[in-house]
Parts: sequence; C-alpha cells; structure tokens
Amino acid sequence: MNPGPLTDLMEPTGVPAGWEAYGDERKPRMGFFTDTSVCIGCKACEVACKEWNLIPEDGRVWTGESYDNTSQLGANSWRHVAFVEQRKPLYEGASDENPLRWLMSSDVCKHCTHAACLDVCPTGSLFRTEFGTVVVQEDICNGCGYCVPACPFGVLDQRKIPSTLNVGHKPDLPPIGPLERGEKKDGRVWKCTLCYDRLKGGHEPACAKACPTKSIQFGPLDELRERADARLGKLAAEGWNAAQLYGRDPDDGVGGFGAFFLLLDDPEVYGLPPDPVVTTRDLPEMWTNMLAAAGALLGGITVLTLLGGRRK
Amino acid sequence: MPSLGTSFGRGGATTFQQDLQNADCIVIMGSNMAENHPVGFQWVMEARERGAKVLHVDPRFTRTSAMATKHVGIRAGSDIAFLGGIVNYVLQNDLYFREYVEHYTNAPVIIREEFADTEELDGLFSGWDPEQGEYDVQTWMYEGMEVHGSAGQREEGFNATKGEQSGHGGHGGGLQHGEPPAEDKTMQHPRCVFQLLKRHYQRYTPEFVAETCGCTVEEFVQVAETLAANSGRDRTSAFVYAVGWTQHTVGVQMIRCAAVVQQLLGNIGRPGGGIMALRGHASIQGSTDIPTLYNILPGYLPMPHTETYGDLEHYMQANTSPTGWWGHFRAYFVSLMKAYFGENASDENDWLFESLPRIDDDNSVYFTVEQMLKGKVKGYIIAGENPAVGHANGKAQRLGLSRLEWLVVRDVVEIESAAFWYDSPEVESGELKPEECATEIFFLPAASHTEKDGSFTNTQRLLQWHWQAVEPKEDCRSELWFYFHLGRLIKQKLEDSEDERDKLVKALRWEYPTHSGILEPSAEAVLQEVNGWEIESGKFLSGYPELKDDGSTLCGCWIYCGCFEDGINQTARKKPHWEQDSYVANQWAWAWPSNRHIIYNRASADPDGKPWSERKRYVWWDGEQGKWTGLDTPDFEETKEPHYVPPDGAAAEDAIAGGHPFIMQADGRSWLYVPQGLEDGPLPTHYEPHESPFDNPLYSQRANPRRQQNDLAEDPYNPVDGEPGTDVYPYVVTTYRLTEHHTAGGMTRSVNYLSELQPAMFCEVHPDLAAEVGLENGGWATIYTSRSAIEARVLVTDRMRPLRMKDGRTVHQVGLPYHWGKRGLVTGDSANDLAHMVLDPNVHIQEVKAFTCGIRPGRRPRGADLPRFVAELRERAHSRREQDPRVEPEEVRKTTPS
Amino acid sequence: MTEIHPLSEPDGKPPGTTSWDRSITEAGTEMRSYYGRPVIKEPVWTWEIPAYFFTGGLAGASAVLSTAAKLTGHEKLSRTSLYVGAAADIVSPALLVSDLGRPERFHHMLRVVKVTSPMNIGSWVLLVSGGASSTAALLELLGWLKPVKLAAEAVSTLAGPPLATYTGVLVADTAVPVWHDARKELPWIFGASAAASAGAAACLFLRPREAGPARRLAIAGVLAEGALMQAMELRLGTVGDVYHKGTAGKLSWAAKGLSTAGAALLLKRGRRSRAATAVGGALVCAGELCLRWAVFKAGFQSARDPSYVVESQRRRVEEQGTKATTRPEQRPAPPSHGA
Amino acid sequence: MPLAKLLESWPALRQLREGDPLGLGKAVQSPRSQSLVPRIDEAEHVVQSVCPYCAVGCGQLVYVKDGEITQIEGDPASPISRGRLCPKGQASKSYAQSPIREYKVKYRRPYGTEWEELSLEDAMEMIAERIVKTRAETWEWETEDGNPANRTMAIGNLGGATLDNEENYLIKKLMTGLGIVQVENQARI
Repeated sequence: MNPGPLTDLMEPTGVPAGWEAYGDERKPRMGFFTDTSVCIGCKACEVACKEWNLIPEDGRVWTGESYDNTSQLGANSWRHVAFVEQRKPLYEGASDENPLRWLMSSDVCKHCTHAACLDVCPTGSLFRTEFGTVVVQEDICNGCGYCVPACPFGVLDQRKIPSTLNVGHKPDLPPIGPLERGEKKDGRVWKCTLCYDRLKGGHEPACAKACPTKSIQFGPLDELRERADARLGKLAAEGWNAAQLYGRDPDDGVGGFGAFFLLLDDPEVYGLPPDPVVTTRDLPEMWTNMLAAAGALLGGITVLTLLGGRRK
Repeated sequence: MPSLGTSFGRGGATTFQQDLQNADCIVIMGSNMAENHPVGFQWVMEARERGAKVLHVDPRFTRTSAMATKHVGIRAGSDIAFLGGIVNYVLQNDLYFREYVEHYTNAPVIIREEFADTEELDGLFSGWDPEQGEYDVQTWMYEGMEVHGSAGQREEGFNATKGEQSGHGGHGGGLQHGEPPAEDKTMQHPRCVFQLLKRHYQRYTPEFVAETCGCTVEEFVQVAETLAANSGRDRTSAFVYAVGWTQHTVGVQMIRCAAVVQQLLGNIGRPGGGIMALRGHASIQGSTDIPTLYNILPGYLPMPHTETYGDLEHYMQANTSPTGWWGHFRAYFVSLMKAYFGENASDENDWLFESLPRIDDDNSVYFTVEQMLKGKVKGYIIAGENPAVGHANGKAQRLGLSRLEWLVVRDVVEIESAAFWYDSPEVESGELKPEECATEIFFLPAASHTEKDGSFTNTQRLLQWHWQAVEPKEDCRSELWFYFHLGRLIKQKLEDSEDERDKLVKALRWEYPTHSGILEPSAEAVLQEVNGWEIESGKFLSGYPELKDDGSTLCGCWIYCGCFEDGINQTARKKPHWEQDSYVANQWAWAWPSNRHIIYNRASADPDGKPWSERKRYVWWDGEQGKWTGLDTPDFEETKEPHYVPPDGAAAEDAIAGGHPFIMQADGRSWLYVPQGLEDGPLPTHYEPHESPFDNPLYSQRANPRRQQNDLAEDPYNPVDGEPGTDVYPYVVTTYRLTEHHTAGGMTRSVNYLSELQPAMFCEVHPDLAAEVGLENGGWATIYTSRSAIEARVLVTDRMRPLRMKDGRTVHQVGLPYHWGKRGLVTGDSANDLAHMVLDPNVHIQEVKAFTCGIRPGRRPRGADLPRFVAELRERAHSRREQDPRVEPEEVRKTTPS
Repeated sequence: MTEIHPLSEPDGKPPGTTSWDRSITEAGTEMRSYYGRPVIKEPVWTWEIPAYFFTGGLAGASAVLSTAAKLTGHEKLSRTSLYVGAAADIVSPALLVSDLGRPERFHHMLRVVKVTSPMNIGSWVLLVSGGASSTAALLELLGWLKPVKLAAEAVSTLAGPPLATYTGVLVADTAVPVWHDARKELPWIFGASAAASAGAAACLFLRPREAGPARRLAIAGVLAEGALMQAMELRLGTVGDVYHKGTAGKLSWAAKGLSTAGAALLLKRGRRSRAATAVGGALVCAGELCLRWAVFKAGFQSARDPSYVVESQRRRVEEQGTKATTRPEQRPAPPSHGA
Repeated sequence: MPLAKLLESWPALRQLREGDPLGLGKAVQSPRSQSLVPRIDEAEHVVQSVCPYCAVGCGQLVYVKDGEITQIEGDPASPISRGRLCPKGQASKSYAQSPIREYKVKYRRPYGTEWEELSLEDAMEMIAERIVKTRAETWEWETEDGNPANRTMAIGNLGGATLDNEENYLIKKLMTGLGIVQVENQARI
C-alpha cells in the first residue's frame, strides 16, 4: 500500500485532506466560531437545527443537571447547549463574597481538519465537502458504526429510533420510548452537516442564523480565526476569567477545528477533551506493525509445523 | 400601565428595544430579559459590548444575571425599598440632573397644605377612609388647583381616572391653564414636590436597603453609583422591567418608583434612556391599546361607570382636560362612537352614550372568577388564554369554570381550561365529578398566526402586520372570523326585536368584506376602521389631530390614527433596516403615537431646544426651518418653538409651553408626584407583600392598605410575620417563566422540540435549604400553601441565594416555573395552584411574584389525600377562614381613627 | 398527618447533592468533567463483532496452517484446517452484515478503497481470503480442477495473516483509550490468538498422532498471547485498569483460565488421549473467544468513563505540552475596545 | 445501467480519476449529495410574518409549498430581530403543525362524560343562541342602588393578548354592543 497519502495525514498542514480534489469547484473553507462569552443558553440553536434538518425528538428526560436536558451531542441532537454553574467570579479578582457564574456553551461537530470519522468510514458515506466540512451521506451510510468510537469528541452516534419519530405533523406517533414491536430503527449514523444543503443554496446554517446574540458565528474559517483572536484580546483586557480559544490552531491533534470555540474554562469542564488527537495519525505505524505481526504469524505457523518434520 | 401613564402621559414603554444599544448603563429589574425576551436581549448585549454596565437586580440568579456585569440578589417583593434607596441616595448626594428636573418634571410644584405623607401617618397617606378602605385623593392635589365645580361634580371629576384609564395620563388634570398654580423654581419650598420626595425617602438609607432587601450595603451603593455616574447631559441609563414588577400588590408603585428615579436622573425621552416595559405576549400592548379590558374603550377612553357619569356632559367634563392633548377627549370619543355605530350615533342622541353599558369599580377577571364561584356568571368565552394554568389559584379558576352554564374555549390545542371537567387535580381528588358538572362546553379549534392576516402591537408600541401564509384546515378559524360571524348571527336573531335592550347591538356597524371559501373577514378593512376616515369624503385620516368632535370623522382607536395614512397599510411596511437612514428605522411597520419610537423625545433637547450633548442628540429645534427635527418623529407639535408661552385662556395642546415635553399631561411635565390617577398613593412606598415572613420595617402598616382581598373560601391566606403558624409556610416563593416555554404552556407543551428541552415541572432551591429540609437534587419535593400543594422535581442550585435580612435572619426563596399542567406532550403540577388572588388596586393584577410556602421532600399525596393534606397544614397554621380572621393593622385602624 | 409518598428515584439519575458536585467518575477518581458524562461515545457494535474477531482470526490462521501442513505432508491436518478455515470464512461476513444498522447496504463497503479505513481494507481482505478459501475447500471436496484449487490455496494463505491481524488495527484505530493506546500490541495479540484458535480448532477433529503441529500451534499461541497481554497491560498503566473491572475483567480472567487449562491439557495428555486433544482444543477455543470478548468489552468501559479520556490527555498536556487551547497571553492582544 | 456506466460511477475508480486517492472527498460524493437543494429554495412563496410568542415582535419568513408550511425562520430585514429567533419562535412551525393540534369542533353536553362531535355551523348557531338567551335572562337596566347599568353581568369574555389588534377590536366592539362588560385578557395577568 502507498504510505505517501497516509503520511500527509500526520502533517498538521491545516489543509483538510480530500478538499483539494474539488479543484475549481472548491469553495472557501466555512466554519463556526462559537463565542460562549455571549451565549445566553436559550437553545435556539438546538431547535433551529432540528426544525431545519427534521431531526426526531431526542426524548423527554429531566436530568437535574442545571438547565441542560439534552445532555450530549448525538444522532438526534446536533447542537447541545451545556450549562455549568461555578462558584467563581466572571471577572478575575472581582470582589464578591459568594462568587457565582453560569457558563453556557453550544457544542457542535468540530468539522476537524483531520477528521477521524471521515478517515475510518469504510463506505465513503462520510466525505469532505467543497466547503471543507465533513458530512454523512444518509443515502450511503450502512450503519457500520465505526465512526462512533473513532470521533475524539463523541459527536456521532447511531440513530436507534425510527427516523420519522415525532417529526413534523404526525399526530399518530408515540413519544420517544422503547421501540414498538415491528418498528424499524433507523440504524444510520447522524451528525451536524453544517447545513450542507443550505450552504449549497448560499444560506447560512440554521443555528447560526437563529442565534439571538451571535454567540454562534458562521463564515470563512480564516476570517473567523481573526475575529476570535481579536475577541480573546478584548476579553483578556476586560479581565474575563480563564478565557481561552479551543480548536483555533491548525497545529493541534486534529489539525484545528472547522468549528472552534471561545471558552471561559478548561475544555473538560464543558465535557470536551483537552487534547483531542485524530486516531488515524498513528495509522501508518499501525499498518506497518500489523504487517509485521502478519508476517510473524505466517512464519510462526510454518516453523511450528516444520518442527515435527515431514510425515511419510 | 397607569404607572407610566400617570408619570409621563402614555401607558407604554417610553423607548424601543434597539435604542438600548445606546445606553451607558442598563438596570434590569423585575425582568429576566435574556430568558423571556432573548432576541430583544441582543440590544443589551450590544450595549455591553460597547462598554455599558448591565446591572441585574433580581431575587434569582438567572440567564440574565449570567450576562450582566453585576447581579444583586434581593428578596422578592422588596423592590420599592431598593429603588426608594436609589432616590434617596441620588437626592442626598445631589446626583440628580438639576436642569432636567427643574424644567421637565413637577418637582417645583407646591402641594396642598392638607396633604400628609406616610412618614407622618405611619404608612398611610392623608385621605384614607377606613370604612371604604380607600383614599379620598382631594388632599393630594396641587396647591390652588381648582376643583371641578360643586361637591357633587367633584366626585365625578376626581374618581374618574382609574386603572388603565389613568394608564394613559391623568385625564381630568383639573388645571385650568398649562402651568400649575403654585411653583417654587428654587425647589426649596417645604411643600414642593422635590422637598416632599426628600422627606418621603429620607429613611431609605443604604443600611435600610441592605437589611430590607437582603443585599449588602456595598452592592446597593455600587448600583446607585453606577446608575448616577452614567446619567446626565452626556450619558444615559435605561431601566428594563417586566411582570417581575407588575405581579405584586404594589406592582404599579414599583414601576412608578423607577419612573421617579429616571426623572431625577433625566433619562426619559432621551436615547439610551427611558423605561423599557417588556410585555409577555405578541400583542399584549395592543390588547390594552385596543382593549379587551373591562374598564376602557379603545385608546384608553374610560368605560362609563355606574356611579360616576350621569350623562354625556358629566362624562366629558370628568375626562376632558382643559390642557394638553386630553383637551380633545370629545373628538376621540365621538369618532369612536361613529366607528361603532355609524349614522346611528348622532349629536341628537348624544352619540348613544346613554345606551352604553356601565361598569363598576372592579369587573376584572378575578372579580369574574369570584362571581363564577358564586354562580352569578352563566356564560364565558375564552379565546387564546388558559386560566386553569395561567391565572392565580388554579383551583378557584377551574371550580369557577365548572359552575358555568356554558363555556366556549377557542385554542389551537385542547388546553386545561377546556379539559378541567375530566382531567384536573379536582377530578383526581374527587372534588369535581364529570357526571356532576353541568357546564356545557364548546371547544373550537383556532387558526395560528400563519393562517390569518393581522397586526400585533409589540412591546415598543410598534404595530407590525403579519400576512397569511396558508389556509386554516378543517374547522380551524381566526378569532376575526369567529367574532364577526358570531356578531352577524346574533344581529340576525335580534333583527326584529323591538326590545330597548337590543337597540345598541342592532345599531352596531357590522359590515366587513369577506374573502376565501370560509368567508374570512378582511383584517385590513378592520384596521382601516381603527385608523378612521373623514365620513364626508371617505379620506383616511393621517393622525389624531384631524379628529373632529362633531361626528364628521370616524376612528376606532384615536392613538392608532395614522396607521392607515393615505390608504396605505403603514403597519405592513417592511423596508429592510439596512436600507434606512438611522437605527430608528421608522419605515419599518408603524409605532403609535404617530410613528414616534422614543416618546416625549422633546426632552432629548434642553429647554432651548439644543441637544443636551452631541453624544446624546436625538430630536432638536432647527432654527432655520423653524421646526423640530432629528432621528425620530418629534413627539411635539412640529413648529411649536422651544420658548413658546401659552397665552391666557389657551386650551388643549396650545396651553402646553414650548419647554414642556410631556404633552399628554395637563401641565406638560412628567410627574414625580402623582396628584391623581392612582389608588394607593402619590408616591411609591415600601409595603411588604400580602404574604411575607417579615414585618414592614418602616410602618406598622404592613402591606399595601389599598390592596384588593376577597372573601372566598377557595382563597385562604397564609399567616404572616408575627402571627401564629407563620412557621408552617416559612419560605418566600416566586414564580416565573423559562426560555423554553411560554406562559401556561399551551403554545409550547404542544411542541416536541420545546417539550424535550424542559420536560418536567421543577423547583429551584439553594443547597442550604435543601440540607435544611432534606431535598436531593433530581429528587421530588412537595410545595404547599393554604391554597394547595404541588409536587416538583428538585433542582438544587447556588443560583437561589439565601439572603441575610435585618437582625441576622436568613430568608430562603423557592423558585417555581409555572408552565405545566395536565395536558400537552409534557405535563406537571401548576405553580399557580399555590398562589392567592390578592390584587394590586390600580390594575387588579395578582401577586404571584412573592408569597409564602412550605416545602418538604417527596411526592405530594394523591387523590382525596391531597385536599386533606392541605387542610391539615392550614389548620395547623391557624390560617384565615379556619380560625379567627387575621386582624390586619389597617383593620385595627378602622376602629381607631387616624 | 397525612403521609407524603417516599422520595422516588428520578429516571436513572442518582440523586446527587448539587448538580456540579456530580463529577465523581465511575473510576472513582476526582476530576473535572461535565456531570460525569462520557467525553467520547461507546461503540454501537453488538455481539457479532467479537464473534467475528474470533472467526476471522480462525479463518486466517487456519488457511496458513492448512498450507504449511500440506507442505509437511500432514494431509489430514491440512484438509481439516482448510475446511475449518473455509467454514469460518463463510460465517464471518454473515456476522458482519447482521451487525450493520442497514444490512441491505453491506455492499457499500466495496464502494471505495480506503487505506485510511481498516474496516474497508478488512472488507477487501475478507472478500479475497473468503473467496479463495471457500473455493479451495469446495474444489477439494469435489476433487475438481486441481491447479485452480492450488492457486486458491496460495491466495488464501497470503490473505490469511492480514485477515487474522487487521482486526487489532480496527479497534486500535479509534479514540477509545484502552484500544488506541494498545495499538502496538493488539495486532500481535490477535495474531497469536488466531494461531492458538486455528491449532485448537484442528485438534477437535484429529487423532493425537495427526494433530502434532496443530497442538504445538495451540500451545505456542496461548503462551505468546499470554506474554503479549502482560506487556500490553504493563504499558497501558491506569488506562488498562478496565481489564480488571466489570465484564471485561471477568472475561479476561476466563480467557486466561480456559486457554491455559486447554494448553496444559494438550501439553500433558495431548500426545496420547484423543479425548484430551478434543477437550484441550475446545478449552483453548473457548479461551480465545473470551479473549476477543474481553478486549471488546474493555473498549466500552474505557469509553464510558470520562476520567480515562481526560486524565490521559491531561497527562499528555503536562508532559508534551500538546493541547487544543490558546490562552490570551499566547496571542498578541489587539487594541482593547475599552472595558 | 450498462456495466460501463456502473464502473464509471464506481467511487473506487473515481478516486483515481478525480485526484482523490484517499477517497475522502469529491470521489465518494453520492448523486444525491451533488444535487442537493435547500428546502427554502423550493418554496412556492415566502410570507413575511411576526412571531406569535412574546412581545419582542421578531420578524419571521414563512416558506410554503403545496399549501403546507415547509420552514419558518427569522426575517433579516427586521430592525428589531435582524433575522434571529429564540427557541420558541424557531419552533413556531412545529407549533402550527403540533402533533396534538385540534382540527375539529368538540362538544361536551352538560353532565356529559366525553367529548362529542359537532359541526362548526351548529356550534356557532348554538353559541349565538346561548348568548342571546343568557343576555335576555340576566339583563340589568339598573344597579341595586338605581344607577344606570345597561348590561348583563352573567357573560364574560377572556383573551386577547396573543390575538391581533383587529380581532381585539371586534371583540370589544361586539361585547360593548351586547352590554357585556366583563371583557378581559392576559394583560391583566
């Protein structure tokens, strides 16, 4: 096999593999900058996403985890607003007897520069679009589920309920529950498409459009990165506590996010990995290692058989 | 909104949401804007990004607090103490905007000698009548103000403007010319309003605020300082409030107190200033302008009153102010009668005034529920509202409905108010049995906003037209269709009736063009009638100054006159904001009055008509052109010079001087002190909520003496501070809304995507309270009052801060969203089942933002155990109605004359 | 006083104290997490996958054994392994297809050739080796077209070892700590396990005197795999804890027990007793099945507990300074727009 | 499909032909993905509307196809909302198409234990009758103490805050004509 193309997976080039192939059809790389310092936790993004993409309801479980009843990204929630209550002041050194801040952050697929889900997909259902985003093709996905554990952010998941469940005007449908007998689960894997269809039509993604405070900003990635740097500088000047950009730089483990964030605390506080790495970065090494093992197996068996000598 | 009406002249927000971006400081109080008005909140965020300070003063730490530069936690219901504290701080430290106060407010006006303040009468103002339990406002008047004619008429004149009527300015101002008789420009006279204010609030020190509200002295001072530092010539601050203020027995006075603060700081009528009243419903402003309220006619014209108005002339005299725009009251009224009755209303028959129905002091919705419970109401029509969940004391509401003869419910889904007879807590407990409920019920499916044309008036007085997108399916119909055809059918039935009783309904103009297969009446035709036209020529009117009192014009709502100017639907103007010259965007839809966005905007210029500062220029006098100009439509006669002095005998608007921006007021000024129009006092005073674990630190008069209580067995009250059994209901409870749901839930618990976001009724408590009573996060709690008990999931959170009160007492507050009921995709107990029906005297709004409760772990008792459980606790608490009635301080006073 | 109903458990949520004190993880370690929720998703794979790990390994190794045996004149053994391998090769795709969320779309696996996707490459390998070995077995059975049969055997012999070992890469090429961090050992472990199972499986059908190479293979495989497992756990450190916890713990214990017992039996009595050979073979097969299952389950447990993900990454941040975050001091602050 | 064409469209070959050797992009794009068109571009007409929830007054664009709403989103032209919506406003399509929305008149007779069907026409007729009858039975020309009343206190009307101005106008006009004074709405609450 040709290790050539593999090695460039390891290079933090910041250029998404598979994107150049579009040649002149290639569009500027689009993405999200989610600025959590202005997120009011209204969840408009979650609803806008579901309305546009006709995603089935994700169940009605009250969690007791602040105002978050969505809990995590998954096949039926492509935006998830996290709510974190902390006994910390919003501004550094603010003199407050009992400091308190309420962090809110709208999580989404990161559309990684080096996307594990995309790499491991065996069918080519997951692909890199002309906008540099990563999309699951629902007409191709056969639900093998490989991308699910491959994603370092736990974004993708298999839809275990029927696709149509509680979508739109369907009075006969039951609320989310265990599958009825004979009811067929969708079985495919779903995630944020960065509204691929809307982008093709020249519209901004539904969540970004809805966001009341423009905590979710959509645009060409380079532009967003500049904006983010300026924003971080401003917050630093205003003394915001632990403000930091997450996934902004092309030299991180996934070559930078297509959808990156401004957080007000470390990533793990929001349920995000502090140092995500695209698993396929180590694939060439793994392949070589495997070939060695295979050789050893071949040799080993032969040797062991020979030990007994030829039988007449 | 009488609070804003009496203070400034009009019952609406003084500014518009986009203008919040120009504020240097925004005080959000009595509102959780980020959660309940998220998209409007973008303008607060814009301001914050420009460096404005955002202060959130609220019992809870909400999503708004999370965005604020500072949150100050106060005890629910203690807002006047806090605001009064600011007034005092501003006055004591000379932080007020002297020039503005002197010229634009009634601070210099001298009040009658007979007036006595609460500071003198231990919590009562002069004129308290213990027998009636109400005030005679005579002594509150301006010095030397001529009282309308004889004693007989005096009564007519002066009790005239009440509730929403006064919500639109003190009508019968009683001034015979534009200037108050007695003034002291130096504001030194001991009886001038300025000095009265000083004395009234002198005890509202930072320390008093801290121990009454439960915040720290530092927090309070920081708020006062920041606010004052960001007000004046070159800076402006805005106040934002919502039902966190209105839903109190002193709701109107809370807003009034903010109005006082804003007047002293010179923030009214200026960019980045004002008081932004946030209304909760798409057209709740519209439904008071064109009221579905008992006590007013369109445009805040008072309904005729059983006791007050003998005939048209009395009615006119009582409501026509000789000065200011209420000088044209007759024109407004006559034009409305022409719109209602056409040629049937004429000068000869006094425009049918004699035949109009008369109201009593209170025929409000809670009065009606009382009457239902007493079996006096037979028929009821509910259109797009859900009292069974949304109104205080849900049990009383539902039982009330169950005693009707017939009920019509119009909604998009089958709400609790339609299903109470087979699915309600009362059915569950056996107090209500379907086979014993006589109510005949018609449920009619309604059309949604996408299925009809029409206009909403939003929170900033902006009329916005929405076009129909699709046809309503099957039996779904608009309210326009329902009421039009209902009227048509009724008129048909009464066609041949000779009965005097039917004269008025037969006289109604009821011709509207209809379209489409279902005969939907044309909403635009109705809007045209609202705008009005000249009967002779049929020419559409361009504004209320064109209205005539001789019956030659027709207008369905004078303040909306101009919304169909030139026969063009002005409310349907949709010119994109990026194509408009300023952020005011006055070519988008149409704002009343006369497309003015910041009202009283003449105050954005100094007495000479020059902007107070370049930074805050908005509307100013253009010497060359000899007219007022600026970013917005001037809220002033365009060519009236800044130094215009009314000649003697000048009337109506001509009697208002060029230096007085508040053109609806009889004296053209904003009112720091309200001589008339309010039921419970000319100045806001701190009273405890009806139910409170605390006594009034200022007076032996504990709560608002004028608050409306009732004698219903279904509405018992919890004991209050100092009474036996207070310990049964030791906690303060406050109710509220969440971003994910809408009021009683009919419009959101029916939507999957919203139901899953907030799927269950829950209560918010602090870890200390949780430890105190043994509540666990994620578990269940039972919350109870004398009215009822409900269960809710427990959310333990630091956001419900316990507050340190006077003499070191700690008060815990329980937070309850009130969206849930028994119907819909997600169900739960209703917080309003716990609330009582004690009301604000001016607007008859219930106090659900602050009352008392008990809480314990576990789910509530089921079935018949529930009422038993509630009754047992009530007995233990010696609560009213079971034991001797509580003796209220004001009742004591009845026997001992003050 | 009326009794209030006792506190009832909310849906699957342990009643905590306050919501944010709830970051104690399954691992019992104190760390910051989002309400103790997983950072990455557990695999959605079901029982078919570990079963396939076993059959695939069996098929691959058996093909080699068959050829090697033929070359050394162990005709009976050769034929047995040929049939065993073919059988395993035929079961394998069935297992894989039935695990798919959309089985009818199984052929999409062959839409592309993706070197970045072990599952895709694996599909091609399985196609080749399965096709070859089953062809060979069929022709053997019918005694037709000898040259074609030989060619087919050759192909399956070459495809066998990759088939037996790529599954190690398959699981290692994920974000699951206990899998990804074991990428060095897993292909070897799976290879050894495959060898052991191939030998053991053959033992089931052979008399002691025909089973020599198979027996040796089984014993050697078990020994090798045991050593490799040790090496892996040693290198995994705390991440490897899952092999001593929950289901994975039980399974890996069973795997060791069964395969060791089987190997011992083959070693001591295998030369003489037919029964011992069969029983020993069965025990080893069972052991290998358990081993695959243990690795499979370990992945789930490792993914479920955020501490494994976060702590290993935090350690990396401290040690290697790699990270995904940027603090203000790391960027030139532009002119502040005023506080 | 002839074999040649089939091979033509086989991504495995396109990988080589289309310069996407890893098969991560263009080569594996399905025909559906290539020809994707956003729903809103297929709408027959778009209507400018206003959000029915709170009083902020956000602009909405309602997209319609085959007489059904296919999407509702913010109207960028609005100076108030600038095209943004909150979760409620964003869900107003789901509200208009709620799974539990009622489309038929329901009637419950006195002491009835369940809903019955009723035609809209009959319902309107019956309601009109009830109003006329109750009004006639309970009319008061005067209050107890002899003041003019011209009204009935036995009928009330509740609602208005979510209704259009035009609807409220007809309600107040009709009720005043009928002498029904107990007309109230959410503004009171």
